[in-house]
Amino acid sequence: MTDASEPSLGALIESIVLVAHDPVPTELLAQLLERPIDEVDACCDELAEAYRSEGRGFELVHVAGGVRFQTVADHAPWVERFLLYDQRARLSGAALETLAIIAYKQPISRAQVAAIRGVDPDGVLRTLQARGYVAELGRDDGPGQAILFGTTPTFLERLGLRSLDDLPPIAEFIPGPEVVEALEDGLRITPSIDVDAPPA
Amino acid sequence: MTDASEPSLGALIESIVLVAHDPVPTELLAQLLERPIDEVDACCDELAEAYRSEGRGFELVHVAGGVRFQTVADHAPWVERFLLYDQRARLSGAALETLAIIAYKQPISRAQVAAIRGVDPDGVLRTLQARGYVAELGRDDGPGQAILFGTTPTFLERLGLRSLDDLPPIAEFIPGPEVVEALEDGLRITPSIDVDAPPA
Amino acid sequence: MAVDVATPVYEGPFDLLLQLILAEQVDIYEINLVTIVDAYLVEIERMQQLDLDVATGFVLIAATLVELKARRLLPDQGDVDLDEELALWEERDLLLARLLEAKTFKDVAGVFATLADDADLSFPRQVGPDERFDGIAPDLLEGTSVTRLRNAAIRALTPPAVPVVDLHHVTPITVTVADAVAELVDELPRAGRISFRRLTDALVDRIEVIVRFLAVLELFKQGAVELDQTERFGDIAITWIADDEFDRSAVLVDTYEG
Repeated sequence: MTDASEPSLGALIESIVLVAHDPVPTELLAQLLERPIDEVDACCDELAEAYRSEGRGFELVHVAGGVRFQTVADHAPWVERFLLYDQRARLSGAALETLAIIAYKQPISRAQVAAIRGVDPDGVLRTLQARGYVAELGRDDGPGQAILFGTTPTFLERLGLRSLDDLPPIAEFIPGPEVVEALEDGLRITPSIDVDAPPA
Repeated sequence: MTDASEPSLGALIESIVLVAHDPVPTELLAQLLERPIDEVDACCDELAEAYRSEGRGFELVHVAGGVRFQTVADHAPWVERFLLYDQRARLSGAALETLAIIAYKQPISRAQVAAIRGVDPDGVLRTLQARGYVAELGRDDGPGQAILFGTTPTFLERLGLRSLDDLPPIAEFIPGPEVVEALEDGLRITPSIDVDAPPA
Repeated sequence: MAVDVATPVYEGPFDLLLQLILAEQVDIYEINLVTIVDAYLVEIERMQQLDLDVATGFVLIAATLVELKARRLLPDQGDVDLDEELALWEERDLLLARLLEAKTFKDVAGVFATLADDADLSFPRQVGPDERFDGIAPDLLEGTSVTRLRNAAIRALTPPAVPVVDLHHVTPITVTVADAVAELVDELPRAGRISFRRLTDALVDRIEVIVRFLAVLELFKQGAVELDQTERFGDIAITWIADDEFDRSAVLVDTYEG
């Protein structure tokens, strides 16, 4: 498959990704291996496909802006048995909701998160920062100079996303007419006997 | 190559060895995967041969009483270029956490580190010692006379600290186990409406 | 009928309102407003230190709720001030928009949970280079800040949370008599003899107590328990009398609807 004097691009990519702690951007691979990025991208896809078709126990995936090796999902029970513990604590509902707001609205201040969630997110934000899912991006120009938060590459890794562009469009989540109707009904101004239509 | 419902032995070995920080003894693999050790040994040889013949950038080698993935020797120049270039070449998350535990809790034994991290820190401890960040401080007075570890002057120097007293305090951030759950769950409010709780 | 707010866990007034209106299908007229206003007050107190604007917005929303409810309870007076009426509509729309936004992100959180669970099944390789490359990066701490070390210590030293089944995104499960029977068949043999009051004192919802009572009667009918009530309206003692061979699946329960 490969000439001894000239290693194949795929084999070189394999070597580099194997020793990396974090996902390796394909731009970096292209630069280090002095090949066009398109070629590197295509080669990564070929490798991933080869591992899949050969039924390997590992896969090459794009995540958090780079490529990395990871175990195939089906093997989770055996890998967990080997690692003996669950490295990744599950995220609580509060943490997930806060992450959801920050992911779509970043950069965003604590007060803005509070206004959307209806609760002060201080404790959750600190947990998310300590876990490395959220980081301070800077400060607001406004008078209060509030700290602005955003998500990190660790967040993308945690969710297995390639980039923030991979997030489903927020429009998909806007509640449907039945929810709007239920809420409108729940917050009716007039008694139920009245059939007043709400103003346009 | 493999039935979807029953992963092949080779693929399972690949998964486990991929995430292992230290060479994995084939006895351990045999035990975890509930297969005879001869079969596991033969399978490892097959995998190694397959990678060789396919011209992969990694190889499966027997080293220090176990098997591990490593880059093929021919690729060393490229791997080195990556490691030199990669600004993120640094301690892995696991190593950094172990170092942090030792920094804040020294003197501390291997068993104590293991109890906190939930995994055997052997491999990581060796790396930290080899790098000169951690050293043996002495032995515990207790019955086991466990070796106690602590950080070195090199560690302080690299982090730009004058002394261990300069480490930022963490006590305020480490909650007791009873409040961790509450913290994780955010600031949930439990309604105080049990005005007529039934008598015990 | 006033609805008792007995949701065991909710997070702040938006969450509470959403749960009540969407999950329980009630309207503001039926809601016990005191609980909701209390939830607002708790949050307002917290938020005052955070941002006065946010806190003010909350006061406004609480006031809107009170106004909405008052309007529902009072008969139509006929002579409504048009300005006031419009202001109320405006406030109501604002509250509606807030709730819709909160609901949107709640649904996103559900998708995030699925993504995270899927991602959990794959373990990344984070081993790094082997010792042959030790000479390349003599200082692995280069670029590591003290803050990064501190955060690593916090991560490592924070005791793991007790795993909880997070039902946050699940609509409350309706308690069925069949479920209660299954619970009792598990619980009663261990307890031996137990009073009905003790058996139900952890329950919050009256409906749950009633369902348990029906389940006990069901087991009595099957001959699995003996009931003993020493005085009228007194506590009922329940004794498990079935043997180990008691066939749980044999307890077929009619589904009580409504």
